[in-house]
Amino acid sequence: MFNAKVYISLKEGVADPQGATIKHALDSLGFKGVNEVKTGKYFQIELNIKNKREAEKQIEDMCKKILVNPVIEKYEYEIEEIKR
Amino acid sequence: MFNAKVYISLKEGVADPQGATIKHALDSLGFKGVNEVKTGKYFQIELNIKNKREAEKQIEDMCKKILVNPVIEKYEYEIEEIKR
Amino acid sequence: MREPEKIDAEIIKDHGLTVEEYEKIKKALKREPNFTELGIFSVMWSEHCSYKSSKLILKKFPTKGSNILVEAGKENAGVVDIGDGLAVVFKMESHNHPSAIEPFQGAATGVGGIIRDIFTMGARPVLLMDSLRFGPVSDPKSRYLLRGVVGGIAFYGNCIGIPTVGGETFFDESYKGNPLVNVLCLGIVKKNSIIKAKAEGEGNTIFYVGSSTGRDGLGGASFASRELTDESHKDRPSVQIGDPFMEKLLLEATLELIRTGVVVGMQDMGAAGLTSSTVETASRGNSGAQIDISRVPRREKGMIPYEVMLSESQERMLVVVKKNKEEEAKKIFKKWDLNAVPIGKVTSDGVFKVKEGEKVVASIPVKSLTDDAPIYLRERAKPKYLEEANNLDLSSLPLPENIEKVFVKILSSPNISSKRWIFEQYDHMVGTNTILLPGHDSAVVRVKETRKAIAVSCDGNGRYCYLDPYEGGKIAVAEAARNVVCVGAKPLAITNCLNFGTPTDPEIFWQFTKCVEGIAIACRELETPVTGGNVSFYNENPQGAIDPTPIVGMLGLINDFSFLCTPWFKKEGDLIILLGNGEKSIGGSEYLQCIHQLKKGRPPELDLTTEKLLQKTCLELIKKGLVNSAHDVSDGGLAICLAECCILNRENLIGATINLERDIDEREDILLFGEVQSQIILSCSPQNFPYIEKIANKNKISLKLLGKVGGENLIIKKEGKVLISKNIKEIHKIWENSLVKEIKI
Amino acid sequence: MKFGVVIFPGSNCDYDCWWAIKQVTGERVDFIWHKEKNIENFDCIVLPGGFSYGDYLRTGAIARFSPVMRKIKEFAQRGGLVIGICNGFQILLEAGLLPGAMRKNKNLLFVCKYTYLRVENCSTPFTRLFKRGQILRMPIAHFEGNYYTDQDVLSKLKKNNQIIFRYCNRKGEITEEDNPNGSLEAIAGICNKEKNILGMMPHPERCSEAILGSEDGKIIWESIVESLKDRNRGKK
Ligand SMILES: Nc1ncnc2c1ncn2[C@@H]1O[C@H](COP(=O)(O)OP(=O)(O)O)[C@@H](O)[C@H]1O
Ligand SMILES: [Mg+2]
Repeated sequence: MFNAKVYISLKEGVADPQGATIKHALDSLGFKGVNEVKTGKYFQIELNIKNKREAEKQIEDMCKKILVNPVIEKYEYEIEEIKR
Repeated sequence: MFNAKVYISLKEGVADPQGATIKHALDSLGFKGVNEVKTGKYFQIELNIKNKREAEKQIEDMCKKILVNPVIEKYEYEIEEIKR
Repeated sequence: MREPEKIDAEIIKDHGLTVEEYEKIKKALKREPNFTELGIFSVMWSEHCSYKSSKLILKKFPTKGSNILVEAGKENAGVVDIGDGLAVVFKMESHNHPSAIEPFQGAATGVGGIIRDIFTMGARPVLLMDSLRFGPVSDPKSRYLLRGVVGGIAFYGNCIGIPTVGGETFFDESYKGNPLVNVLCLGIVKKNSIIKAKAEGEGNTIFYVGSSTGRDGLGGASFASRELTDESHKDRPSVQIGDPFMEKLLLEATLELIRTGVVVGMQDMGAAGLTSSTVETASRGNSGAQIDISRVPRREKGMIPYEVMLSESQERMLVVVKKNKEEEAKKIFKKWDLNAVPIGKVTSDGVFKVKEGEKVVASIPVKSLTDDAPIYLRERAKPKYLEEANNLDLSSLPLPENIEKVFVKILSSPNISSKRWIFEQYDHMVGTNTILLPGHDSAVVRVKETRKAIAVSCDGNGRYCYLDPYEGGKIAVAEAARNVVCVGAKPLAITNCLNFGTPTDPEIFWQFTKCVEGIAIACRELETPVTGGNVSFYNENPQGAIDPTPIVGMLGLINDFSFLCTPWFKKEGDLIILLGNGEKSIGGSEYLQCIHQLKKGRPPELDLTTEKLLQKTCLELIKKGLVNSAHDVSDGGLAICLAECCILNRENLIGATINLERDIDEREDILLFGEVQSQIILSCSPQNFPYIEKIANKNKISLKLLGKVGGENLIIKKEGKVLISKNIKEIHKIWENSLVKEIKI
Repeated sequence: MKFGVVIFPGSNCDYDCWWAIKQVTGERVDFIWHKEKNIENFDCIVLPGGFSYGDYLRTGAIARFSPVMRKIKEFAQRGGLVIGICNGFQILLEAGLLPGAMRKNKNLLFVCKYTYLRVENCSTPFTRLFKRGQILRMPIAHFEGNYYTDQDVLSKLKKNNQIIFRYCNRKGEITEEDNPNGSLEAIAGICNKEKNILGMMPHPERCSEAILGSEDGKIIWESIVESLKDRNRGKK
């Protein structure tokens, strides 16, 4: 079994109003030195698959096919084996 | 300068209807062996701070104060120094 | 969770049961209960499910009427005949405590719950309304709650596609930390396809439909039956998450299923989930029920029977299907991708039997959980604060130096200014029936394929009820009725949500009783029976109880929507008329609170006979097409009402000149901002005035000519002396932007 | 002539579209379940608003895999008329039938209100009865209507006259303030190069009857009927 962590964020150049709003809120709460906040999504996917290669292929596929909108988003992931 | 990656996910036992719907979609697209999908949020925060300890304290504080809804969410983060 | 070895005094107390109640349980079972049974009794006998403190008092409500098809209490919501073979199902419910802990999800799941109550009766929900109370907007925690609650309502209502067409929002110190979130849902059903929440017919199959069961909301019913304390955040794991998408599927599947005729009865799994839905349907059907919980779909591992029975996971329903028709039902649920599992049968022995596989985990006589639940008449005592609070010495109140400044201040009070920031977050047009958009006296929704329209208004004034719960209760009904009358609808019936502090406190229970009596008498006089509602006790924060806050949801009917009347002035040269002549009071007024920071005095008096005549007159004038606008005088008094008449139509702001001739002795502040009952501002073309006068005279309702519509200013004069003269664009800007500004801080 | 309104799980403007088209055109309108594979007999397909699959993941991201979508692609390739409204527009974007993507509204809130629109192109089958530059009053209701695409695509959209509606003020001027969601260049609706697929965030079905406060949406349905009539005449 594997656990995949998928991180999706906005591509460079795509405005992130939510990030800007959070930055603004942090500033006004008195947090110093916040240069930028970027928002994104985080998925954890548990896969009942024996082989790490295979798991990677699946996750890559999922990202390409459905999890990510390539017009505005980019992604990264990590895959770890879970031992029960 | 530091870059913090903050991962927010739902606490154990909190229902995740969005995750359940995505799992269902993956199943019907023919992805095999998906046990569970959990959804969460992902923030990248760039801090103009000299000291790692200080940066960690700031991020911990931000999570507690604004980024995380402690009633239903939990969080983790990583902090890396960025060299320019 | 692990099952305790033995039930001891501690455990009984934790379940909110008294020693006497525990004895009563033993008597009903003729033995000691096991842990699962104790849990079942505790939720069924909780205030939330059993209404043990309120039941006797609620009997004071009139519930019968010629068009009432299902009376209060008999089903999950009341049903009112509106002709054309159609009926309206409507109800209001609170989700105060969950919203205090987690405002977004608390409010969202509150919306989900009330919608299920409506469609499980076979009605298609056509509108939502929300009645909200928060601490002062200046308080950051209250703003956080406001944002969360509004966001949650929007999230759920928008996604499921039922328009939130109106509501009300009020800010007051007493709601700090204990916000009120009351949501009304209204649906329309063909008279002959109303579904009952009944399990009857031995051998019929009990289906579990919808989301799987987790540990969320465990003990929610008993949680709602307790005060909020600083420790309440520790109850966190019980937070429920709303899934409006699942509910949309449930809604469509359910309505499709009903059309096949295989449904015997149906109930939503709301408070006390699987337990209350099975027990209550069996009780209404005078039946028993046997279920096997090993078949219940679960989201979490290792749940014990106690947890399965008490879970309040959202978006689940119980459906009783005719035997041998199970496959037909399954097919429809499958089409909508829904879990639908037969978990048991209706029986005839009057026993609620729960098995897990072969093992019996609970066996309880149904009626002992419902009809035989404890009922109390709580102690009552007139509150000590009243004498001091009712005593307002006018002479000690300085007259404002600049009355126009006072006007601007009241206009920008969060309680008076525009709620656009709220209602624009709600999809209020989906369904394409909303013919009067939010922001007016009532919400109006047409009924497709007929000429009819439904008007609904939610009202309740906690300040008035604090100062005089009986008058406050009366006023809630009268004001709600007046609001539907102003759009041209005839008031038919009410639902309500009664929000109070802790019922075992004699002063709170006195407030509760008086409010109910006030509502009851007003409903009798105005012939608008009570079709149902909800009681929410234990609304307290560490500083004390909230102001007593009964909210009334009034249903009105317009037979031909081409006679819809709107509140704003329309034409240059139209005459402005004041219909009705109540006694003004600044007791409990927005003016007194906003300018003098006082919650004192007596609320305006309401004479129900006059009120009834006033409403009759107004309706007659609208139906005869004699008036161009109608708007009732309420919070903020005459000056605010006139300002609203000038600016409520953003696309066409229009001024007015008013000359107040009489009331010479009255103080200017009372004259302009004193609040009053039984008054409506009308506008009409000059040639209609004589006819209007005639009708008012016939009905013995006083009528005063106040002035004329037109110009770019609102000018209010008293005997020629200008009190207020302000550009309407400016007035509009102040009124429109004040709340947003405060929220965005 | 036959209109088809697709029902995805979570669609909630399906019945509203059905009702409006029926009221305005009197033509036949049928519902199409999202698993349907046969859409041969339709002349115009409507993807209605709502929250298909709850908008979970992203708006339109899951609905685009519904079996009917492949058929709709073929239908459009044959020149059939397809109109996506609100969530329907979002699905068309996710499905790649129209270019670009939607982001959250600039104020991060759901917004439901009347807006003004300027008709930028009236030589499409959906807008032929409008006048160029005509100003319409039409409601919006969405959380993610903040249209985005890169400069490359944007210049193509402009070059091919694919921008159909822009948000504006009462006088028809394009201003920051009157752009309700932050859309690139105030874009409210676009079509494909061939002009037979239209996506728009505002809801014409919500303003197709006088009783609802505006009848500007009516003209879209009437334009479609005109176009289809022409086309059928051509066939004969
Ligand atoms: N929470 C809310 N949700 C939706 N609409 C609201 C809300 N609060 C206020 N409104 C809108 O603002 C209008 C004005 O409210 P209110 O001052 O209570 O009216 P009235 O005094 O005539 O009862 C309401 O009719 C309603 O349409
Ligand atoms: Mg009113």
